[in-house]
Amino acid sequence: SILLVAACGGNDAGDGGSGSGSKLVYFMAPNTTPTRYIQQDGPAFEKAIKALDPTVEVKFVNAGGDSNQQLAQANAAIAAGAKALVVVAADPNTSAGLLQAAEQAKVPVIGYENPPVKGTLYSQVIFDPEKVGAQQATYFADQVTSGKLGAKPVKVARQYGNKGDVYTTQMLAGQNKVIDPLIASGDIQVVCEDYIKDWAPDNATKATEQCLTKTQNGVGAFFGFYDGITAGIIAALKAKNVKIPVYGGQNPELTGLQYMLTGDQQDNVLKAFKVEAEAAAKIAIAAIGGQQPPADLVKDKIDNGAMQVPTAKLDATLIHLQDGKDPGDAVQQAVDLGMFTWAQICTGPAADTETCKTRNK
Amino acid sequence: MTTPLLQLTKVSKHFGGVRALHEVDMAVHAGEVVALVGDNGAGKSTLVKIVSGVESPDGGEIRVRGEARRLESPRAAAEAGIRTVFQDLSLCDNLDAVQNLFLGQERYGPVWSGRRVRRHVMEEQAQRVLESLSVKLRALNTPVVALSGGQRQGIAIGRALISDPAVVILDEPTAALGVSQRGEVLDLIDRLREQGRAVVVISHDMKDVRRVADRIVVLRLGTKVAEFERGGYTPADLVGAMTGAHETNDEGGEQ
Amino acid sequence: MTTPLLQLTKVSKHFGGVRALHEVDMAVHAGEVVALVGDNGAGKSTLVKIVSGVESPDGGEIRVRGEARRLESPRAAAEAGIRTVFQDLSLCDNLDAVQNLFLGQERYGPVWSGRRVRRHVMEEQAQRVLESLSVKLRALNTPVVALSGGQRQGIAIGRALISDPAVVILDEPTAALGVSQRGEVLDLIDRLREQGRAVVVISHDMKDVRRVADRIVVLRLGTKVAEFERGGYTPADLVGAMTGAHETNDEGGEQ
Amino acid sequence: MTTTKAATNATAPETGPTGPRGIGRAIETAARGHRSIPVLVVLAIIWAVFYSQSSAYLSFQNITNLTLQIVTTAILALGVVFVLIVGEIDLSSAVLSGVCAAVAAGLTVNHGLPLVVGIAAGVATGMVVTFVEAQIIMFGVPSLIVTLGGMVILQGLILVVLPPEFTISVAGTPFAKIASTAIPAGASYGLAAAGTLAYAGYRFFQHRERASTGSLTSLATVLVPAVVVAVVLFGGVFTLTQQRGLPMPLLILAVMLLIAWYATTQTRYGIHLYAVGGDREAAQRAGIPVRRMVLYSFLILGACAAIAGMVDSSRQLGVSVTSGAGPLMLNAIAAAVVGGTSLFGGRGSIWSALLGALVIGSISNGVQLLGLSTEVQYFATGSVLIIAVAVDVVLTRGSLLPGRRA
Amino acid sequence: MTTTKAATNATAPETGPTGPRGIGRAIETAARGHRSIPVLVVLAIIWAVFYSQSSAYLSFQNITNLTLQIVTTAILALGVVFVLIVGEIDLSSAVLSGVCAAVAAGLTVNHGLPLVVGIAAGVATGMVVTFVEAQIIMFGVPSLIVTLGGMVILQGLILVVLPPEFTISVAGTPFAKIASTAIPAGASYGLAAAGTLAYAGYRFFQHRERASTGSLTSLATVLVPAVVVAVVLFGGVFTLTQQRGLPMPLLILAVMLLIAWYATTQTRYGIHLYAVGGDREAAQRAGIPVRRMVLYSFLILGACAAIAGMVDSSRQLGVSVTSGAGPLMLNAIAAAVVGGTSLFGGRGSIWSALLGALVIGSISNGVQLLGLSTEVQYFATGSVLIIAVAVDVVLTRGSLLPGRRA
Ligand SMILES: Nc1ncnc2c1ncn2[C@@H]1O[C@H](COP(=O)(O)OP(=O)(O)OP(=O)(O)O)[C@@H](O)[C@H]1O
Ligand SMILES: Nc1ncnc2c1ncn2[C@@H]1O[C@H](COP(=O)(O)OP(=O)(O)OP(=O)(O)O)[C@@H](O)[C@H]1O
Ligand SMILES: O[C@@H]1[C@@H](O)[C@H](O)OC[C@H]1O
Ligand SMILES: [Mg+2]
Ligand SMILES: [Mg+2]
Repeated sequence: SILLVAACGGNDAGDGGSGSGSKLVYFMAPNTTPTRYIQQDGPAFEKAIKALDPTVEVKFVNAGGDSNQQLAQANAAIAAGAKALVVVAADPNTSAGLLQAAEQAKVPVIGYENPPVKGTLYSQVIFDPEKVGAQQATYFADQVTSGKLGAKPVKVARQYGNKGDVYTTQMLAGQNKVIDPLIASGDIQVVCEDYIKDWAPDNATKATEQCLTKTQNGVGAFFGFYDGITAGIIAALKAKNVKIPVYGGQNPELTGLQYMLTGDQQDNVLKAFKVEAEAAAKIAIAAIGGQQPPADLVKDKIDNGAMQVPTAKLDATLIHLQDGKDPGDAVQQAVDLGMFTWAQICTGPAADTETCKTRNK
Repeated sequence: MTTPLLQLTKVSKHFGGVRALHEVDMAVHAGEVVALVGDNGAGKSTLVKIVSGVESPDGGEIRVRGEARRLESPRAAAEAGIRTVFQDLSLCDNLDAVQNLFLGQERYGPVWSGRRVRRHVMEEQAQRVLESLSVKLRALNTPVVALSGGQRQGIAIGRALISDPAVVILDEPTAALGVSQRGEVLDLIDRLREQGRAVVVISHDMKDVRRVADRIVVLRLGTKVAEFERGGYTPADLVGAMTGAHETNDEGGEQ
Repeated sequence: MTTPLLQLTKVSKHFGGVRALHEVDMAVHAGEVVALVGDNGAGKSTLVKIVSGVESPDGGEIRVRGEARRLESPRAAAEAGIRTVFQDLSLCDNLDAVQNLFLGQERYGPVWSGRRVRRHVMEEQAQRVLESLSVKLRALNTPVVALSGGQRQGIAIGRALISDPAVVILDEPTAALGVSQRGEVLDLIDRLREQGRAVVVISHDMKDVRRVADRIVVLRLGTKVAEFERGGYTPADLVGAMTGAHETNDEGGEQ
Repeated sequence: MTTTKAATNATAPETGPTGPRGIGRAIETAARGHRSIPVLVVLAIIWAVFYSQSSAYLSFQNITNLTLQIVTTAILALGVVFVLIVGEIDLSSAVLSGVCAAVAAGLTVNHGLPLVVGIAAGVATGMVVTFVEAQIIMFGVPSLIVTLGGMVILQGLILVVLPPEFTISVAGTPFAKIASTAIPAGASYGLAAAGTLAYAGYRFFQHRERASTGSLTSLATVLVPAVVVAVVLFGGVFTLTQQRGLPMPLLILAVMLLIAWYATTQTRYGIHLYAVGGDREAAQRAGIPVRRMVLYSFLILGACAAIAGMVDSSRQLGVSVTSGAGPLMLNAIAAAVVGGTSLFGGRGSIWSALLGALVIGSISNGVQLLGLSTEVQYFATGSVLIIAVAVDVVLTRGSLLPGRRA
Repeated sequence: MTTTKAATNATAPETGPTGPRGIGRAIETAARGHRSIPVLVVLAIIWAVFYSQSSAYLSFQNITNLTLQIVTTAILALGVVFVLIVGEIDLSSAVLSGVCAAVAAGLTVNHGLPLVVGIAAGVATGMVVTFVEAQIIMFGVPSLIVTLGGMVILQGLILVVLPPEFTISVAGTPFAKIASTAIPAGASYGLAAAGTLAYAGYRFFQHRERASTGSLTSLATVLVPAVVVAVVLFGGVFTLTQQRGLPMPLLILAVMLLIAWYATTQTRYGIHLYAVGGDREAAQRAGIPVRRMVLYSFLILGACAAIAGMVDSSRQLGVSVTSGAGPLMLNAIAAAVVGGTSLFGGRGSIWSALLGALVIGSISNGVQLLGLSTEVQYFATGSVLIIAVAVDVVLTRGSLLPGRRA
């Protein structure tokens, strides 16, 4: 990094942009999948910004899953005079070029969720994926040890995210911290293990079908990685008319909450985007104003390979079904966090559930 | 004089800087065979392509049965009753002999059957047409890529005849043909005349031309340089007009 | 008798069920012009393709200057000194006239220049070759798609001659040619003979065949049915052998 | 590349001048009609190999899995085959399938319209989109560009068509029935019987037709194919009804293949389709409405895309922005090519959609069943695909069948 | 589709029999050599439209951004052009670029080998992979299948080549210098001057060569192009050195284009390349080593993919499993086609890689700059791409240039 600073020392790229006085912030989504960034985080961020400072203008871009594109977008944003970039890295592992470009232009970057690595960040907001994985696993482990999933060893089919993704690697580390001892002790026997290409539901469906064939339906529980994957698992189970409990929701996606109401999915980890967006907004305002990140929020540090990034670590909430209780109680928390309305949730499979008849008014 | 079946007036065509045809006039009557001759590159095929709707002229007029027509596609030309054997044959290599012979003129069943092709009818008719041309194929379902040069040319000629066209245009139809096939095609041209069709034939073989043509139109460098009636010329006149050695015009005009 | 430049012994070729050639023998000596004649589909082009390395024979032997050769590709045939004008011309439509004329035989600079093509040398030579064939092009850099049928044939013939081959094979070289171009090609064949080359020419024009051929090989349905020496046959013999009307063989053999 | 020699040699056979006309001709006709046979052999090899590794591979359950897994690809590939035959290419139909599914599911699930209305709207959407694409292609813009641009536009369109939460769940709704309906064994056997009878009847009709013009065909040309069809149909129904009855998606695919087979091989339309793909200039000169044929192919593709999308989302129990994304597009094109359809137009049969999808699906199904590590799965999938087609190349070369050049 | 008429009419011009040979010929030569001109017009229109929406679009800064953004696509597209010209297709080179980058960065950064060794190993990897692919293609397996299978295998390979954490960070290492090196303004102007001189010199040499055989060419055929080149080079250097000097990736691209231009237009190799793509059978019959030409094209593609991958990861300061994934592959193919290269072989120039990448890059850059909503970005990107090529079609039709049929 010293090299790079030396290389650009004394150049005048810092005042890049049109020089207009407008306060422009870019919210840079990684992709349209998961949809939360274009559907929820982005709009919530804009709302939070406007509440804090109506003169700040927010623009959105979406990298279509391509780091290269995201680098181009960052350059375009800098050229357009952005005062701060809020970046959900399309691929954290190849985002250092973006950070370098921003650093050279002296535009602060706030990492959002998927943390850009190996470069200079103003700060980061995150639901720590390792922690999310651990939360999923802890609940799952409880079900195993409590005997709810039947005699041990419980035969478990695991489905992870895309192999090589940072998110997969970190969530898996979190899950494994909890699950590995149970495997070692023989409480859990992993009968199928699949990385799901692109986290795509149809790939999860196929992996589920093949796992059921291989084990002749000898699976005690499916343990997934996020709501898209659990949805794929559930589609396969429904088509085959087999009833096997599915764990490991996260995010959530609308379907994940719906399947909780229908009893098809056991749990979910809520990453309250509104909380995250508001935190990012506060930090962004500080960044534009040339101040330090707000100390009440940014209390931690994480090592991104280049520096200790001042970080706001946010707490995710695990919700789960409980025997004899209305699944609506669990899902209510997602509604309370403003993630989806009952009207949205009570469509499709959930429309006819008891919960919806009572809560969707 | 009767209205010609096909009449071209001052037809011109340029390709970029190349003047392929310059104000060419030509008329073909029913029951008449007109030969179009000229050196390589004289513009004969270009004229054929214009009359067949493959190329559009830059200028001039085309009348079919006295009616001005824009032959903007081969389909339009076919609808006007004009069928052509192209110099490059224009066969579809991936189709078989019968399919090529009937291409665009298939015999088919009612609409409710999805215009089901009546293959057996086509095969039967194909057999007859090819026999009449002395073309011998070992199987009617051979893809035309697998045919010899002469067999291909036979198919191309057969195609032009299969639907009773009023005007038949043959661009070097005998170039690849064997001795007997060539004889059949020349006889065929005579029969077409007898049937009252208008025939335009291009050939470099002056013997053939003299045998079949009622009238000969000579092109040179895109211009019509002479027109001879049957019996109204010597072989030397013909070659002279083509090569420009000496220029004659039986209408008395001069170039 | 001298060793023939090109000698075929019992060459056979089947396409699936089609017997295109059956145990055909043929020899061509230096300074000799052999005509290969036969009805459409007789197997002439198939024989040419075998000798040019385009098709591989099912059986038989090919000797060049007495040496048995497997002509497994056109490249191998060219290296053996055999150059061919194919019936379908085999030009690259996307290349221009000069590029086609020299295709595979470009004039180029040293290796350090990356075999830089010496376009000016090629153009100059092209000009001469085309003139000698009476082929008139309006520009040497015209892509060959834009040429007339005869102009294309001229290019194809020119290509076969450009690198002094020992054996020249011409599959219906005059089919698309005009009167004067045809004359030039026939003269050219005479010159090739004088230069001591071996020439195989296929033609359906018996007049041309009689004029140029020292020997005539007749194929019918894939089999050699007759062989005539210059002066040793009447036109009727020739046509008879081709069509099978009556069968002769000047070697005294019988079919 | 196919070397020149192979390309030239590998043209279809003719009977010898001396060969026994009847038999030679029959073999020849069989061979010409059955470019599919080498692909079937390849498929058999793939199945044997995977079966030797895991006996579960050929269990009833897995065969049912496999057939359901390939339906979407096969339906889309069917549309792609039409477009490839006329010498065009398409990159947008996979995303289009997602858009159509979103329209159909949106109307059915979120707006409560009857299922048929939803389906009709979905198909209409597909055909309108490909209609527009075809117009631009006929204007002269290469289809690669039009459909690449179309793909990008459709990626935007699906965001607009989907409700604000960008997903429609269809579990438990009538829409889910498209994929989950199963025809009971009894009815399925009835269908198989009807199919066999209809086929034999058509064959017999053709036989009579030929006889009327004095052509010699033996009754064997009716019986042998009819028996083959009967075995395939009844065998298929037996296998696939072991689980829960004949799945509706398979029936949809079968009907589509049947119609496509008739249209491409028995009608004037079929001849024109191949003519346009084989040599567009020659087709035009023969008076064939070239542009209209291209348009038809794209309209068929639009309908296929819509049906593929609806079947798929019904199976996945939902539509989202990822519907139609992923490897579906490349798989559909690859299926067509694996099955023997040429990228250069004029060559290929509609069976290539089914067979190619089966080859690709069998590989991915098997690789996943073996539970190999991710890397090894990638290696196996890629290499088996290449090897499968290489085996086909070898088989085709050794035979008299037309070779491949795609 | 291109209608038959257009295709037939749109062949290159000849001078009239009566036309003034000199001028006619010059115009004709210019037109033939400059199929690129309509694409340049299209580019100008795109720039004007975006500039009218945002003045930042044509700022020095954004032009520098744009040129850097397109480098990877352009380098890969250059390789793709070679493969398309010989009538093949490739789907694997984008992923291959990631694999090569992983190899090169791994050796340089993780194993501490010198940069040149890493780069050499990267290029070697690319060429070995495409060598193997070419062998299978020459065996007869369609290139679509070989490179699709290859792509899948390479997706597995990158997991193996990358270290266990699936990423290599190159920030601050010598590897980062590939992209970050900038040639100071002075030296850059020197390069521009050298380039102009070399070009003028070559032109003059050709002029003398022609004169020696008595052909008439005026000195204007030396001067006019030399001036054009000078303006382009000096203008480019002026613009691009406004920020931090001439970026190394651009220099790499420029050198590659230069070599490719010479090879394809001035050498025997170039003629054979087009012959093989134009009519493989005819090329074979003319004695051209068709298989070897196909192999060469794939080797060139392998080298281009490696260079593209290394430049790209040096720019992004890291390699990961997503390197070479995403839209890079389709963009590279689309760039070639937008620039005028045919998917059917035999047509296209190496400039199409640069111009096509510029068109695609300019659209995506502009759309991003405007900060439109996601849907609208998709709509704009897709439609502008189609419209751009449609405009090119109109311009080409109106002129005497060879039409497009891709
Ligand atoms: N590739 C092929 N596949 C199948 N049959 C072929 C193939 N090439 C030629 N034939 C058949 O072989 C026979 C001989 O063909 P060939 O082209 O050699 O005849 P030819 O003597 O040149 O005739 P022509 O005078 O018409 O050019 C013909 O019946 C032809 O249909
Ligand atoms: N598409 C085209 N583009 C440019 N020039 C063309 C085109 N088609 C033909 N020409 C030129 O127009 C002139 C006339 O060509 P045409 O094919 O009509 O000649 P032709 O009389 O048929 O000759 P041939 O006897 O050799 O067949 C030739 O100089 C030819 O090069
Ligand atoms: O990266 C994504 C992550 O943010 C989400 O939580 O789970 C799905 C992943 O695709
Ligand atoms: Mg002509
Ligand atoms: Mg022949």
